[in-house]
This record gives sequence, structure tokens and C-alpha cells, in this order.
Amino acid sequence: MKVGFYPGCSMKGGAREYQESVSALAKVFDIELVEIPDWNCCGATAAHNLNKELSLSLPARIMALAEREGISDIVVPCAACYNRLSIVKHELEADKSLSTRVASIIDLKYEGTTQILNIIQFIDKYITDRLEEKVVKPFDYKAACYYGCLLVRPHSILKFDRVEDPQSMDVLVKKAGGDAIDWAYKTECCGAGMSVSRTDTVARLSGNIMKDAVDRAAEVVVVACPMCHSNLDMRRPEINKFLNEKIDIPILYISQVLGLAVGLDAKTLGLNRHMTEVNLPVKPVREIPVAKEPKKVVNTQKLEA
Amino acid sequence: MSASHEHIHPLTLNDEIRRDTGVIINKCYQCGKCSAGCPVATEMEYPPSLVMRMLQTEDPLHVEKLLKSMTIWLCVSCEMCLTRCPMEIDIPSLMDYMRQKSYRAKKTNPQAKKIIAFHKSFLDSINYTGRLYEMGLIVDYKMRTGAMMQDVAIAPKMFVKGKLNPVPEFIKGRKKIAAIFNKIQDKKEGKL
Amino acid sequence: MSRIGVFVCHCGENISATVNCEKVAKITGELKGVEFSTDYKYMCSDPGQTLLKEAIKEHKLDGVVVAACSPRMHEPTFRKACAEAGLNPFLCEMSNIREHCSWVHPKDDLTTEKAQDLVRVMVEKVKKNKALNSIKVPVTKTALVIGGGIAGIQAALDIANCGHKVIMVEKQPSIGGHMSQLSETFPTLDCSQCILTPRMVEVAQHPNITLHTYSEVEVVDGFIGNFKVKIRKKSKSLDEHLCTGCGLCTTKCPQKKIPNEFERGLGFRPAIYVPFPQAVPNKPVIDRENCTYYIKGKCKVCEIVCPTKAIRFDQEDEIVEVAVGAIVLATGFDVLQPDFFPEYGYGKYKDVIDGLQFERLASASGPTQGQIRRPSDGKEPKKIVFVACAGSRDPAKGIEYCSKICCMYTAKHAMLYKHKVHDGTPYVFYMDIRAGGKMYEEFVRRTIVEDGTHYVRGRVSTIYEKNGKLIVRGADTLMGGIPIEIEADMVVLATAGVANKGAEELAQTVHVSYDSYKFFAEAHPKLKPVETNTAGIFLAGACQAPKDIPESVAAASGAAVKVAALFSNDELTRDPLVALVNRQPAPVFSTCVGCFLCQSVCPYQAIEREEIKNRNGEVIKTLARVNEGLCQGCGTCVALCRTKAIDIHGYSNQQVYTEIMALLND
Amino acid sequence: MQEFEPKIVAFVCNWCTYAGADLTGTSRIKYSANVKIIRFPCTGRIDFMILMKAFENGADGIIVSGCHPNDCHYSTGNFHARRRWIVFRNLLNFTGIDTERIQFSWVSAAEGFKWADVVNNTVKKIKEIGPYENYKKIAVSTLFNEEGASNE
Repeated sequence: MKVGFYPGCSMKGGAREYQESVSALAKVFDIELVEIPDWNCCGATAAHNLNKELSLSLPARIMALAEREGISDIVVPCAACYNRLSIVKHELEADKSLSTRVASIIDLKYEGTTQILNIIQFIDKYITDRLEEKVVKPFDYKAACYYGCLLVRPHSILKFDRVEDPQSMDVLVKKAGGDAIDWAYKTECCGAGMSVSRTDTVARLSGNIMKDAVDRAAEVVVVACPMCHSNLDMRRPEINKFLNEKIDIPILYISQVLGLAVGLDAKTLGLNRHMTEVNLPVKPVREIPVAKEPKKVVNTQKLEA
Repeated sequence: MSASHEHIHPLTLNDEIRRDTGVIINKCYQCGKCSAGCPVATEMEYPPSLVMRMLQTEDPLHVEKLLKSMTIWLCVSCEMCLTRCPMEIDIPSLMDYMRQKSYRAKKTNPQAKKIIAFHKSFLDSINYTGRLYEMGLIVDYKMRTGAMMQDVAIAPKMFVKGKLNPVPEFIKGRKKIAAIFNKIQDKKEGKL
Repeated sequence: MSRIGVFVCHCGENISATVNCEKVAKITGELKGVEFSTDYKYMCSDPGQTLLKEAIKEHKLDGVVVAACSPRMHEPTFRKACAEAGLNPFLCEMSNIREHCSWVHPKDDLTTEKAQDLVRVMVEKVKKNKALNSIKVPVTKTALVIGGGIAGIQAALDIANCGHKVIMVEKQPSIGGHMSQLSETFPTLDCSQCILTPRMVEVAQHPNITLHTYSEVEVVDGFIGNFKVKIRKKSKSLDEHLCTGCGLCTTKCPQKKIPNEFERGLGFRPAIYVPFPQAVPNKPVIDRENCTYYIKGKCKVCEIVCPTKAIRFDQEDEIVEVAVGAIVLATGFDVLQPDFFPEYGYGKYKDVIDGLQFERLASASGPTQGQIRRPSDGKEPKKIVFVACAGSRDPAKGIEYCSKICCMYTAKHAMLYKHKVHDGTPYVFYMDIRAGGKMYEEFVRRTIVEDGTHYVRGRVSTIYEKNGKLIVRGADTLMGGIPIEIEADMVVLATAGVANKGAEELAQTVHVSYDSYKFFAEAHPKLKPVETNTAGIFLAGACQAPKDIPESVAAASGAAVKVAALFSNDELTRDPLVALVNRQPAPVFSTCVGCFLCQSVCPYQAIEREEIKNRNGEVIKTLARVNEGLCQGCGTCVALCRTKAIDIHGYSNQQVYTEIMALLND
Repeated sequence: MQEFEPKIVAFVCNWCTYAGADLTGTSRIKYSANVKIIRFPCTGRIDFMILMKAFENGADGIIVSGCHPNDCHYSTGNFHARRRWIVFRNLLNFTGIDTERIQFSWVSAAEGFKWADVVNNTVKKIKEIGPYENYKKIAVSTLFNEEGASNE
């Protein structure tokens, strides 16, 4: 099975382990990820902050290149890239004259035929059915699934999951044998692209997120966005300083969580690359992959408490 | 009837905003749900609902204040406001619009210098290589802002973890990317 | 050769300001068949009508065209005048040269020409008009009231007290509606039960009222004065005549953990239950979905304990057919369902409740005997947040309107809370305070000034639970929109009032129109607020839009008067503008070929089968026949008829074609 | 050159659009005088012979307007009108009738503004398309006298 793949810049640099884990996971399920040839940066926050045409043209080129290769589905694991590509696709679809203008700027034919999938949509479409049978090492931890902004908003365009209290990642974590906790900061902003230019803001926003997760006894925070990851992981010293306490729980990508559950080793998944060391406590491996019934009871008790 | 009406009167700022972003400023009934949910409202001089109110006045003084404010640069485009707005007003697009307007008119807040510098370094990186070259971005950013010592401590660790590429990746079509930049109107006018 | 009279009205200056009325009269007076034409300042005035009558007599007119305002306004006036002058009223037509001409066009020749065109059209049409006689239909002097809340109760009592029979249908096991759930009512803080219960009893005991509880209207046929209604009486599994209402069965029922609808899920009830102690009728029903016997086939405890052996497990639904002359819809409203506010955790957090739930908490007969306790742990909330406009005025969620009652009941809630929890702090997040009404504004002020409720002008963005507290994130827009966070013990959402479940289906069953929110539509927003577009069907209470108690009661009394006025006649006259199937001499009998396509589209079942028999009594042809009493004159059958065998008075093919030709060929 | 003033006939139902057009008048909203209204009890009454008859007699455009779906005074008449239109549109296209000249709309008794818009937009559109010369050339009424048409 071949699926188009747009890694985006961060997965070539700061979020190298995200690409490593996605690729490794795909391999386990016999999916070949075909990188879009000669892809460029989507322009991220910078482009739409400063110039609208540019913010449309850069993503449009990526999709046009994919179209030229006959790719129908593009997996875009980076939530920021996913968001930009989806919005541009939507805007160009809604405004044909704009679409024509952008096509002339990028000097490529653009029809908008490719399907943009985020990492969870990709897993749901290609992996979920076969996931539970492959789980050999249940990911038996209390996980706070953090969706951030870009995966679910704006709902009118992305139409992915519920915009308040989304569940799709929680479901995956549960299928991997984990316990997805109910918490309040699932879709609060981490500070996004302000990481370098407004580190204090990021420390406050990300700090509040980490604080809520830890207060609710999460052992790990699961993300699907390199930007969220870098803010929660790399900015940990600033976060701890802001909170005036030491939080040392790791931040894992959803692909890493699933990778661990299907038995991939830490190195393959790039766990060693995180700035906050991944020291998950060793738990005895349970028999049947997912013991659903008792889990459910634990959950409801906590809700009612 | 209404068609001729539009021709006679010059466009107001709010007409312009409506034309360029689709946002109808007067739809806002000041419920404040945007400000209530905004993660950075506490840092802004004007929380989002106040921004809407200031624009509703169409008073040039207020508009000027906004263009020169830090508020527009502090918005992180998290879209929480839009998600919960009962009137579905696209405040993030409006913020983009105000930033672009402020930037083009050279009215940006001095404190926003670092944020804009980061965006510019980011775009320059794309312009030259086709992709984002993180190390180059940081160096370029430091040159622009003079914040030489910022984040120096984590760089070596990132390097060890394989998170920093010492050499940039150039895409084959980087000339095409440069061509895209050149075709953008603002670039031609020297405003980007 | 026709002898038609044309009368052009100036309507003061309303028409003559842009139309040259004299010219219109002069030019149209020259048309073929026009015997007399004139213009006059006010045709509808007494002298104007006299002018018309004199002209009819003097010139022996056999057709009249009045060019004036909309026929929707004065057609009855002029037809009556014609009739008084001895001319069949259906030989009078109106040209609308005011609403459709003088008011919408500027003063120029084109406007006058258009007026001439419009008159010419009617002159040609009138030539094809036929003298018709009004149709008389009898009136069944019994009213059907659907819904037994305060509006239905009021309407039923008023009609019954006028001496007419009333049939009341209520879906629930008891009448009383939402009002019976309320604790105290604004702005006087009357106990809701205390003022409602006597009315409920009066309904049950009134000799003119027949009450069907646990029943629904299934089919409505017919028309004003002559409706035929089928009511499904759902099985209560009970012989109501034998039951004494002792309540022993309800105490012995082993099923005790069914969420109590009346308490809005804050308490439990058994499977055989009376909704609340003051219920009317005060006799239980078995909820078959939750009854152990109906689920597992075993139990029958209620049957064993019943001293009068009134339980009937095998009782079936009963269909009752009634004939009524008028219908009052009083089906009330509903509040939003829990999944509406994911951002507020409504339905997820036990201590986020809606206004009706708070009413139950504050009610002396409620699950906490009137003490304010939070549902999760039964503790008294010391800090409580009321969120106004929860769902209302929220186009993004599909509710654009203001629910009208929430400002007042939220103020009341804050006041009741403060009266019961003296050391508590109530917050109200609001957008505007809409307190128009007698003593309403004063009431809200009291809540703020005397009870110290903190009113914060801003909408709440999100609510989440942390360490047993509900964190409410809002903003204070009067302080420039600064965000504020309140750690509350309990949150009450003033959820929007919405159309009742099944409102759409009911509207379609009884053939009334409804708006995009599924509230029933009135015939005219100002002048016909309790009428619907369907003659003989009236509206009362919150099925039309959210309404508070005094408004609902006023509307109900209004509807009742309309019904009483209708019932003051023994017969109704109707316009004879109905369809008819043509008849031809034998052996053709009619151009109708008996395809009965007309029957399939007729919304009134007015098309009947008529069998033509020969001398031997054998059927040789089956034709369609229109029942004049049932036909409402929509003409859909005419458009569909393949052989043009069916036609309609007033809008016949001939008339319509004539109009078109007259309009286009000047 | 004198501007082309199209002749447009509006077939409207009594309960919604006729009342809506009355409201346009009551609200003093101006619209083009090219459109003239013929009143019907319901759009369900309007068959396609009526539309043909209008073209035949020289109409350049036609408006058919009634109650919004579900608002029909007679419950279902407007649905029949809509279904009939869907079926006949193709047939009309096939026979060479310019269906662009027929404007369908729902205008309720409360939509005075909408009626003015419908009228003005239709007039504008028909002015752009121009006079319906093609139909006039083939019209049956040019072959027979006018009385012939009222034989129905």
C-alpha cells in the first residue's frame, strides 16, 4: 500500500523522531510512505502573518506537486502543516479566481484533488483495523492526550473530531492499552510559533497545560504536532521555572505510543531524541492485549469522584 | 438601488475588511466569549472583544492604536475565539489582516520587532532553500534581533540529540520558490 | 355583450400621486364591453360604495372592476356592496393598482400604463366570471385543545366556561406542563404549584371538559368547523375506573432507579408511577420500557398489591375518533439537550445543570425539599455561577433568537439561591438584561442591589472540573474584556427554550406552518397572533415562541375567544371558489377519463369516485367528483388533469388564459 | 436607441408571494414596472400550458413564485409545483424553450424586500438575454386568431 507523505521541515530537523516513528509504524503495517518529490515548506505561521498570497502559494505548490505524481492521499503528520494545507485547499476550492491566480504564481497546474490526512486520520484509515491484533506490549500508562489548536480548529474547514473535548487520540491510546485521562487542556494553545520570539508566553501557556496533566496524575502527554512537542518538551526548563516545580513526565508522539505498543524499540522510535528523558516506569506485561472491562470501571469511578 | 449606493460612497475600513477577509465587524455583539477563551488575552492591551469594539467605532484614532498595538502580534492564531464565537466571526483572519496592514504601513509596535524578525527570518529561509533551515533561521534571527545569548544553552543538547542540522537542505526547485516570492505583489513593492 | 363598470380609486393620494387615475378611467372606459367608468377619491368610503351601487343599478352592470388596493384588503367590502346592489358578488373583481403599482413605482407614464394594463386584465377576466353562490358548512361546537400545560389549561377552561365542549389531549400522564415543575414564579415569587394546582383540578372536574392524558393526536382531517381527529390513548396498563389512586403499587414496585423525568433526572421513580404528588389525574401508569414484567415477563408485584385489582397488563392502546370545530395548539416548549454545550461540560459534569433542574432543587417538593444541594455530592454550593444566554442568541449553534424568559428566571434563581444560602455568592454572566414587563426591571434590580448578586457582562468561554470545583472562564466586557476565572461549586445554565420534541410532526399532522426553529407560525405577527394560516386552528403559549406564564395565559385566553366567536355561528359561509369536474351529455358524460391523478394530489381528500351506471345498473364509467364541502380551492388538481376535465371557479383555465392574453396584448 | 423593456409576467400564489408583494408596496420598496402579477390560489394550480401561453403571447420572461417549502397554505401545492418544474424543465429544454427565462422563487408574506429583489434581478437578467424573438416567430397564436386559444 502506497500513501503520499509530506514530512514538513520540522520533521527533518527538530522533530526528526516524529518522522522516524511514523515511518517505523507504517512499516509494521506494510504501508509505503512516498515522500512528495522536491516539497517545500508550507510557510507556517510566518507566511499568513505577513502575506496572504504567500501563505496560499506555498502550500498550493506542495499539493500541486502531489497531484502531478498522481498521489491521492497525503499524510501530513505535522499538525501545523496539516492545518495550512487543509485551509488553503478549502480557500482555493471556495474561490476559483483565487485558485487561478495562485496557480499562475506557483506556475503549476492545481486542481485540489488530493486528500489531506492528519496523523490520526491516516492511522484510522490505514492502521486502526489491524492495530489491536498487533499490540504485543500494551502501553499501560495514564496518558493525557493533547490535541492543541491546529489539529481540530477551525472545525468548519477541517471537520475532524469534536472541537471541544476531542476523542480520536484517546481512542487510539486506549486501543494501545493505555488509559487516556479526562483533562481540561486538550485543546488549549501551547503558544505555538512564539517559541523563540515570546518564550515567556510559551512558558506560561505550556506550563498551564503540563500542570493540569500532572495534577490529574498523567504519566505521559501524547501529542500529534512537532510544535506542541517542542514547546512542551524542549521548553521544559522555562516551564518548570514558570511553575516553580519540577515536572519530568515525557511528551510522546502518538506514533511513538503506538510504536511501543506494537513492540518497536525505543531507539527506532527516536525516544532518545527527546529533551526530557523518557523514563517510563516498567510495568508488568498483562496477558490479553487490552483488558477493557476493568479499565472502564476505573474511568467512571474517577469521573464520579 | 443598493448597487448604485455602493459606488457613491467610498469604502469605509469595515467595508474593506469585509471585502478582504469576509469578516463583518458589526456582527459582533460584544459578548466577550472570545476574550474569555483567548490564551493570550491577559497579555494583550486590547483583548479580542475590545479589538472588535474599537473597529466597530470606525474611529481612525482607535484603528491607529490597533495597528500600533502589540495585541495583533501576540495573537497566536489558535482559533479558540473563532471556534466558540456565537457569531462565527473569523477573528484570526482579522488579526492576520491587521498584522499585514500594520506591517505594510510600517506601523508595527517596536516590541513586536522580535516576532516580526522571526517571521522574516523564517520566510527568508524558505526563500533561499525552499524549506525551513532551523539552524540558519536561529542564526539569522539572532542577527536581526541581537538576542545572541538566547537559547544558547539548549543548542548543544539539540545538536547531540540530532535535532539540529548543521547544513541546510536545498530543494531542487528552490529557484521556483524564489520565483513565487518574486511574484507576490508586496515583494514587488518592497513591502515584504 | 358585457356591461362592465370600472371604478378607479385615488385612495386619497396613495394612488393618484403616481398614477393618473382620470386617464386610467378614461382609457379603460373605451375597452370593449365596458359600459361605465369613473374615478373617485375613496372607493371604500360610504359615498364611494354608494357610487358603485348606484352605477350598477343605473347602468344595469353585469360585471364590476374596482381598481384600488389589494384584494386581500377590500375584496369582501366591494363584493358585499355589489351583492347589496343586486349583482352577484363573484362578478366583482379588483385590480391592485396600489400595492402592486402606485406604491412601488415612480410618478411617470409607465406607471399609469401599468395601472391601465392591470385594469384591462381584470375587465377581460370579469367577462369570463360566473355568478356563484357561497357554500354553507355546519360547525361542530366542540374544541380540541392539544397540550395540558398552563396555556392549554387556560384555553380549555375559558372555552368550557363559554358553554362549549372541550376535549383536551396531553402526552404526559398528568396535565400541568412545565409550570408544575417550577418552584416560585417571577416577579412576585408566587409558589407555582399553589396557583396552578387548583386550575388543574378544575379542568378534571369541569363538566364540559373531556381529558385524555397519556394520549397523542395521530390524524387530523377536515377543515374549519368540521375537523375529524384520531387520538391515540396510550395504554396505561390500568383500569382507571377501578384505580382509586391509593399509590400502594408505586411504593411496592421493585424497579426504583429510573431517572425521574419530572425531577429532570435529579431523582428516581418506580416503573409504575405518578409523575408528581399533585398530578391530575392522580392515577399511575406503567412505563413499559422499564417495567420488569414487560422486560422479563415476571414480577406483577403491582397487580398483587393492588387492592382494587385495577392493573391491566394486556391493555392495548385505544384509538378515539372525535369531531371538533376548532383546534387550539398549546404544546409548549422544551429546553436544550445536554450535548449542546461540550465547552460547558453540560451532561458531563454533574454539577453543571440547567435552569429547570435548578427549579427542582429550589422547589419545596423537589428532590432536596427545596434546599440547594449540588447533585454530585449533596453539598451546599457556596459559590454558584448562572450563565445566561446558554444557547440563545447563538447563531453558530443554530439559535438566533432570544429565549426571552431566561433573564428573568436567572435573576429569580440568583435571588432564591441567596434566600436559601445566606453566605453564598451568586454570579451571573449575561450579555444584556432583558427585563421588559410589569415589575420585571424592579425585580432584577432587587437581585443585584439587595441580594448582592454579581452580574458580570460577558459570555463564558469554557467550564471544566478541577479538584471538585468547576472552573468557569469568562470575561468582563465592561472592563474592556479582561478574562476572569471563577472557581464555582455549581453552574446553572439558562438553556435556550426550543420547540417541543415532535413539534414538526404535529404541525404536519394538523397542517399548520412553522418557522425554521419549528415553532408554530401565527397568521400575522401583529394582528393575528393567536391564529394560524389554517382557518379554525389557533395557538396558545410557548409552542409559538418562548413565552413566560402571563403571556402564555393571555395568548390562551385570546385563542379561546377566537374559538368561542367561531362557535357563536351555527353555519359558516365559504367562498365557492372550488374545483369542479365538467359534465357532458351522454355517452361521453365527462372528459374525465377516471385516472384519479387528482385524487392522489388533493390535500383535502375532496375528490370522490362517481360511478355512471346504465339502465341495467352496470357501471360504465367512473368519474371524479369534487366534494364542495371539502375542497379548499387550491387548484392543484386542475394543473394535473390530463384531459382538462377538472377546472376551478375563479381561476379557471379560460379566466387565466384570458388574463395572460389581456396582459400581454395591449 | 431605446432601451429594451421586457414584458415579464409573474404567476404568484395568493397566500405567500401575493401577500409578500403587497408588503413590498406597503413598505414603499421600489421595483421595476416591467413585471405584472397574475394571482393564483396556489403555485400548485400553475401548469405548463400557462407558461407556454405567456410566451406565446409575447412574454420575454416569467416569474413563478409561491410559499416556501412546508409553508404552503394547502400543505403540498408548492411541492407539486416544484416537482412539476423539475420534470418539465428538461422537456422544455428539449423542445427549445429558453428555461433561463423562467424564474422560480419562494417569497413568503413577510419578504417584501425579497420580492423586490426577485423582480429587479429577473428584469436585469431578461434585459441581458434580450427579447424572446425566437418564440414569437414560431408562436401558434400568430397562425390562429386569439379566440382560438380560449377553446380549452
